[in-house]
Amino acid sequence: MTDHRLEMKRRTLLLGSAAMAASAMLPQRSFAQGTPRRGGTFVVHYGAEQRMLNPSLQASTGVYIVGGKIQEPLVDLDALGNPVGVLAERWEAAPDGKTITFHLRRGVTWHDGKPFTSADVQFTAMAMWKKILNYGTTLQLFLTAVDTPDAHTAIFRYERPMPLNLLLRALPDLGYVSPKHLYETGDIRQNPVNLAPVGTGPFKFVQYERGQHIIADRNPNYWRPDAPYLDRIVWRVITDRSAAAAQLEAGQLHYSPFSGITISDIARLGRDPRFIVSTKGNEGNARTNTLEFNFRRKELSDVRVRRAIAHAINVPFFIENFLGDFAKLGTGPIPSVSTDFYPADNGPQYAYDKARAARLLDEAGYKPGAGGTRFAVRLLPAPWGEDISLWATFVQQALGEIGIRVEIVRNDGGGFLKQVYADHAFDLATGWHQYRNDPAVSTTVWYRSGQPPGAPWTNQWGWTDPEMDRIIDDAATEVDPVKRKALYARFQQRANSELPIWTPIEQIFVTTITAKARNHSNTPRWGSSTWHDLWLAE
Amino acid sequence: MGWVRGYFRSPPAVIGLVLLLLVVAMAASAGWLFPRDPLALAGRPLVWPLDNPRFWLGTDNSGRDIAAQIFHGARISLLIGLVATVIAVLIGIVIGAVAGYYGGAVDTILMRVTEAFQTLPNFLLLLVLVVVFGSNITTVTIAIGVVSWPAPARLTRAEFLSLRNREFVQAGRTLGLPDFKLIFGEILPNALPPVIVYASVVMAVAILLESALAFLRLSDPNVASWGNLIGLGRDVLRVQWYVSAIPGVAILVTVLAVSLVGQGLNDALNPRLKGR
Amino acid sequence: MTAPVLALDRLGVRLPPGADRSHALQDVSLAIAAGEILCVVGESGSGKSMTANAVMRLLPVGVAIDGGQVRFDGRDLASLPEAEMRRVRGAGIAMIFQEPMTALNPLRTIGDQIGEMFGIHTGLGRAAVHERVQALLEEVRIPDPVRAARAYPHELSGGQRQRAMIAMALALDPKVLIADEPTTALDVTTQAQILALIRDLQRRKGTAVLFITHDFGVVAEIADRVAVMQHGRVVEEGPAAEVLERPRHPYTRQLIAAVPPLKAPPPRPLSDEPILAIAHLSKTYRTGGFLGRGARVTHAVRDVSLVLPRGGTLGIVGESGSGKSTLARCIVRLVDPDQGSVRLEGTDLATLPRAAMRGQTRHIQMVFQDPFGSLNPRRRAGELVAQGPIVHGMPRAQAMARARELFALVGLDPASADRYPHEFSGGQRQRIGLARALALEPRVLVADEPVSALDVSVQAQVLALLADLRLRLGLSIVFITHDLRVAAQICDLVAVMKDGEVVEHGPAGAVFERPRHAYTKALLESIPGREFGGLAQAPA
Amino acid sequence: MRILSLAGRRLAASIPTLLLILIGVFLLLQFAPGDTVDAMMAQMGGGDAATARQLREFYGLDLSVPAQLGQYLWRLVRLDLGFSAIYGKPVATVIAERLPATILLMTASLSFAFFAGLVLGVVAARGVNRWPDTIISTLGLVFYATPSFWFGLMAIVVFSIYLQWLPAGGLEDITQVQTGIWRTLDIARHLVLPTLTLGLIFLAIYLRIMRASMLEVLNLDFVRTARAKGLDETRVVVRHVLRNALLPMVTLIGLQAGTMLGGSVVVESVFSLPGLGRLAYESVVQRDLNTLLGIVFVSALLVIAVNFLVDLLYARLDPRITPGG
Repeated sequence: MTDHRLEMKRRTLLLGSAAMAASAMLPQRSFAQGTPRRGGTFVVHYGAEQRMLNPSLQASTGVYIVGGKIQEPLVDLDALGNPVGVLAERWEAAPDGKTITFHLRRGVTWHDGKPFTSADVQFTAMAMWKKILNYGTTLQLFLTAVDTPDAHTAIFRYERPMPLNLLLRALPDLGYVSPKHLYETGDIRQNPVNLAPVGTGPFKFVQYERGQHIIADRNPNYWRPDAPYLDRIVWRVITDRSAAAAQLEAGQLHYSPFSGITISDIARLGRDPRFIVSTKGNEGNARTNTLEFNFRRKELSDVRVRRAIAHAINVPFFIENFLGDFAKLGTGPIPSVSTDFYPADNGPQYAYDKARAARLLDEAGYKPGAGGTRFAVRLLPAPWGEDISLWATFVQQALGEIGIRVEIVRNDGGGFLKQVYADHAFDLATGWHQYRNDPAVSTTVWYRSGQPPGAPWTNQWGWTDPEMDRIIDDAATEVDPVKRKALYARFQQRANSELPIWTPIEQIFVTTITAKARNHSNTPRWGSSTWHDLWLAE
Repeated sequence: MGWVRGYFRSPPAVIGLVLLLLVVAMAASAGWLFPRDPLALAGRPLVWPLDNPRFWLGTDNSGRDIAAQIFHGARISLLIGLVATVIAVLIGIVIGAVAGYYGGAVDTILMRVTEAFQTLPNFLLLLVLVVVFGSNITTVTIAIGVVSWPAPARLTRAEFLSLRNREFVQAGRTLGLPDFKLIFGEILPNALPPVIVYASVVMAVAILLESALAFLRLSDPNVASWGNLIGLGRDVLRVQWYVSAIPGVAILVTVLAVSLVGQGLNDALNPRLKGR
Repeated sequence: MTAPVLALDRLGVRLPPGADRSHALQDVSLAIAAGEILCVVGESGSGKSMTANAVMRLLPVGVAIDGGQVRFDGRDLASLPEAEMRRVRGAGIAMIFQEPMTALNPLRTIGDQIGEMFGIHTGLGRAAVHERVQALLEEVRIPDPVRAARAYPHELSGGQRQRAMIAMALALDPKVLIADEPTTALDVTTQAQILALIRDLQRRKGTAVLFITHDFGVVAEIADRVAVMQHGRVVEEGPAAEVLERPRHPYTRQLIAAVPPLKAPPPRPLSDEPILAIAHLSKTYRTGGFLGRGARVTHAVRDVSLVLPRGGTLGIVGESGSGKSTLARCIVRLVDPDQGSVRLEGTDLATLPRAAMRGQTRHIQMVFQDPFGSLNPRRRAGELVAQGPIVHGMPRAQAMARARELFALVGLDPASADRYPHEFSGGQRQRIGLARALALEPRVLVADEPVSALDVSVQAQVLALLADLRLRLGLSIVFITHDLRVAAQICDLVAVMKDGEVVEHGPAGAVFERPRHAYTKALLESIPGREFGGLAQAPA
Repeated sequence: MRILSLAGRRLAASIPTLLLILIGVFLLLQFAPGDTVDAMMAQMGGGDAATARQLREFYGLDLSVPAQLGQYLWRLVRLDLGFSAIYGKPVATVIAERLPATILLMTASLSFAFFAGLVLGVVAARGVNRWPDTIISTLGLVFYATPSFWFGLMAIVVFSIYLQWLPAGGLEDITQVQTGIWRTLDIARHLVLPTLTLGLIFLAIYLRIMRASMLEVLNLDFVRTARAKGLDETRVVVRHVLRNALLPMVTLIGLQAGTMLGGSVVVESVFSLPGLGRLAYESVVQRDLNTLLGIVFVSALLVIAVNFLVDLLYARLDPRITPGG
């Protein structure tokens, strides 16, 4: 038995990329109908405590799940994924793309009663988005000023043209507004309001018991008439995933966001009529698993070796047997859910072909030596995410079969970031690449050269490609949407052919929620949205 | 050697020895029964035990044969237990002997250091050591050894304090024996038996510490240790509980065997404790 | 002979399999009448303590009575059910033990433990019990009985604790009192007071006393009748005077002969050239306290000056705590004296630095008291003796050969050189200790209570060996002991120590016949059975 | 008065130990790859080099190691434990929030282990070499050999999911607001499984020590005297043996305090209890040196306090021990 006989009993091997839509269409359950029931407490699983809860200072799902209900962004996405006004009612952009005007909603008040005005937007944009907010600093790099001719108009002035659809796609995540009158004095980072956020949203912050729970109650004078329906939301801190699944079943939790429980629990609760388990409502948070190559290792700087490695790993088998129904074959840095930018032709793909992999490695001059080993590499997996450690083990096993001995080196969060993105002390690394609705927000930075060492999730592979840099810079300032999409198509094809990073798997977060919930998962980033229309049936 | 007969007269001690030999046999036969690398992909993940004839104990969530990992894991866990115990006992004996024999200022300083190690929760110190020096198998084993030396040190010091003034040591001194001959020639052979018996406790704790580290995903992933298997099985605990249960039982049996043998030795060496 | 209160009739006690002999007691028949003291005497292992335990039915696990009767109060205690037996213990027959230090519960007051007797056997109220306890403590003449009742065992001296034990035993006026070597662990002066107390209480209350001892002096002092036991059998029994003066059984004769008399033999000629001169030696211990304040200071040795003539034996006698052991350890520099000098043929050992001292140790060697503690259990006997010479540079083979010669010299079979210490008897081990000391051909031998832990017959043999070696090798010996009889027989000069000071010293005969210091007189007075001692002529 | 002098002396004696630990851990953690800013960026999911540099200045990480150590010790002398990077609050408040859960868990597990161990030890010693002894001793070893987290996870599966008797985790149920007795009962219900899990290993240890200590004391002379006084076996054990046999058990509490806090790291993460154990683990992973050292400082004080109580208890139990000694 030269090669281990793989067990193919249950499913035929899906050679092509499984259509994402197909796997998402699970048996329909009642999503939104019947008259809304007022009141009740909605309990949320809160997996990792953050250092702050204000989404205009820290852009991460861990903050949105709480802060997103208390503070609101200028613009959010509607059910179909198109921008819809929240704190901004209308907006228009000048033809040269250098000025974009927002007309703000009237009659909106902060939770402490003060009125919401354009001064708040000006202060948040200039002091927070531009200086502190991660990814906001790059997005608003060329923002020079925000003019406030009256209390309900904010005019954004840019030094270089800002494509409207890029800004509108970015603002749902990077456009939350904070109260100026609470932040204008003292150091923003140490402001106690960060852990007791004040916003305009449907729920008012009540209490944060470190390590235990956060509580927010219904905002009686919320600007949307007779919303929200719920009386209270409670976020319970549970770090152990199995414990969270146990408490879901014991009825102590209603909702676990962003794949908070383990893959096997997701599969199990999916078959339980008491729960709805699906990716619906997370299309705005797509991510791809990565395999990052360090060009400072001679072997990995040769594109044939990188392609051989890609061919040597049976990704469809891994997805079908390890990740279950909520992952699909990755086709490049831009995921298929990004309807605006997903190109028709993605460039070269790397199907599982062990023989070809071996041939490529021989061609590159790395023949198998003693014990069949061609060379050895150190693989650093990111410590978060069950799928990442399974994928790392699978890579170790697969590459072992074609003579590349892989040693997995474990680190905790801080250690991983420092070793990979600052010290470059890795050969292969693997983790998540988050796609945020527009390639310019947090995707092209993985390929653009000239990133300062120490900046995580950026091009630290020791790879500079002038052609790729040019495509990225042009696309970033191209105002015409059609031309911009074409540029990103060439970006996707070049990324797949040069393969500095391989993006073999595309996943969306999975939501596990009680079947009693209504009006849930009704926008692409529902987990982060305000839940003003959410209610619980009997 | 009268105590050998004494040892075999107590049933728990014999059961312990049999279990220990079983685990050692598993470790020895691992290479022969499961030639392939235990961490290699063997089949579909999460196959139930006895569900597929090729995997008696099923596969874990990385598609690896659990039976292979249990057999190879026996070798790792015994190795970690043994090496860590040797490190801890060696450091313990040296510090305990010097503190116990010389007393005075030397004793106070060394005891302050031992107290420092015991006041600081040992698992916390182990965490810091593993995070700092990386979690490959050698650093983990050394860290466990370095963390568990205070207890054997205290025991050796107590033995030395009581033996130091015994008449045969004073006789040695009047004969003109130098200090190191007195320590290693005269006192140590008599101080060793209780320390050796206590080594079984240190070994049991070492194996449990490694599995706790693996549970927090801080152990060496390139090694088929039982702790890693339990850590891995934690994610599928609700349905495929056997992935964590089987290695848990393996650890339980090994630690039980080591403790029973240790207790058997202890009772055989000082029969008075058995109430005779 | 009035009707016996307690009578043992052919009592047998079986030992568990694997013991060195099948029966601890065989056909033991004894009887004690009221108001009479029966002394049961014998060496260790003779079964005397087992007899007491058998009567009280407090035998260790695996040991049981397998024959004979124990008649008391018209009933056979051997076959009494446990509940009945418990009512007899303490009320009918009471018992006191040898080790006063450990025989009382350290965590409870004396009054409470004595009061417990009344709690078990009578229904008396707390106040009545308190009163009875005070009366008992006065009866046993404990100083300051009120404070003693509230005191914990560790706050009383050995003698006071034994008095408390006696008070506890006599609480319910038992018909029989069993005393298992009650004074062995006490100093000779305290022993005398306790013996007098038992005698007095027994006469006043008419209790029958079964007194177990190995010390013939005590037997001579208080016994009405005597029973001699060997290997679990009674070999001789009869009135005290008859058994002691005209012993019939050879074993009894041999035992009595081994007891050294108090009268010193004629003095030996001594050379006037001193081999060892101790001048103004002092040593104080400072224990406990914090940074020098509040420390407890004990002056172990205070300004001692003595001279050991060449070839002579200087005896140092005194009770425990008198400082005689510390003096010995200062001479051998196991302990560093605070001031004073110890001149061995010119060189002052007291002030030598430690490294130089190690070179000098070969000239002065020490023999220790505890046969079980003084030999390293993990080394072979031959190796122990050869260790000294090997350290001082003698090649191993030659040292081992020398060791075999020394085995013969001290009367041991040279072939046993490669056996381990636990395979030898107490007497044989002391001979090995002696061989070890002699291996370095020392000029002076310091013997710290070398025979105190041995049975009297074995003691006699070792003393005879010492005297013989003294002549053959011209040894000068410093001999430390608390037993004045031993000192009288073996020492040429004697120094009496009390609280760290030498109160009197001089030739043995003079000190023992015409003691000058009050303390020496009191010491000699309190030796039990002073006139009694030895039939055959004492060794030369 | 003598208690204060004893406390004073014990505290003074442990100051050097405390300093030794703090400096040791401080230097050790300097070698760990990455610092608290890396950990923060890992958690935030983003961050550019500029903000990283700013944050490092803010947390004083740009100073040299000796300077940082000097600064920390200078603040420590004024009992200021510094600022927690993770929680943006003074370390003292963070620890104060987490202390009750840990103290509750430790006292519950310690008392459960001590008393159950004591009772089982006595029963085993009384029936030595017969079936009660063998069963209890082997059961003790089985508890000792069970990995605590494994027992915890299995207990959750059985008791909270399958039987639904006990909550699966957390310190209290905050969906309904309760006060007074109901809240205590609720917290007690939440603590049953964690106490069982943490206490089990220590139960095995106390059981073995108690059995050995009982057998030792039963052979002493004063027990024979007690029997000679006509006491029956049960009264001998209760009035004489028990108290003497307790002495080694009491000393053990002092030694165990440190290891128990270590054990709580795992138990608190399995049962998601907001205690110092898990806070310590998080501060190691987040490289939050101030919080970690604060926890080490507080846990050292906790262990010293427990040892002080043990000394008091020992002095009360054993009259031979004078406070000076």
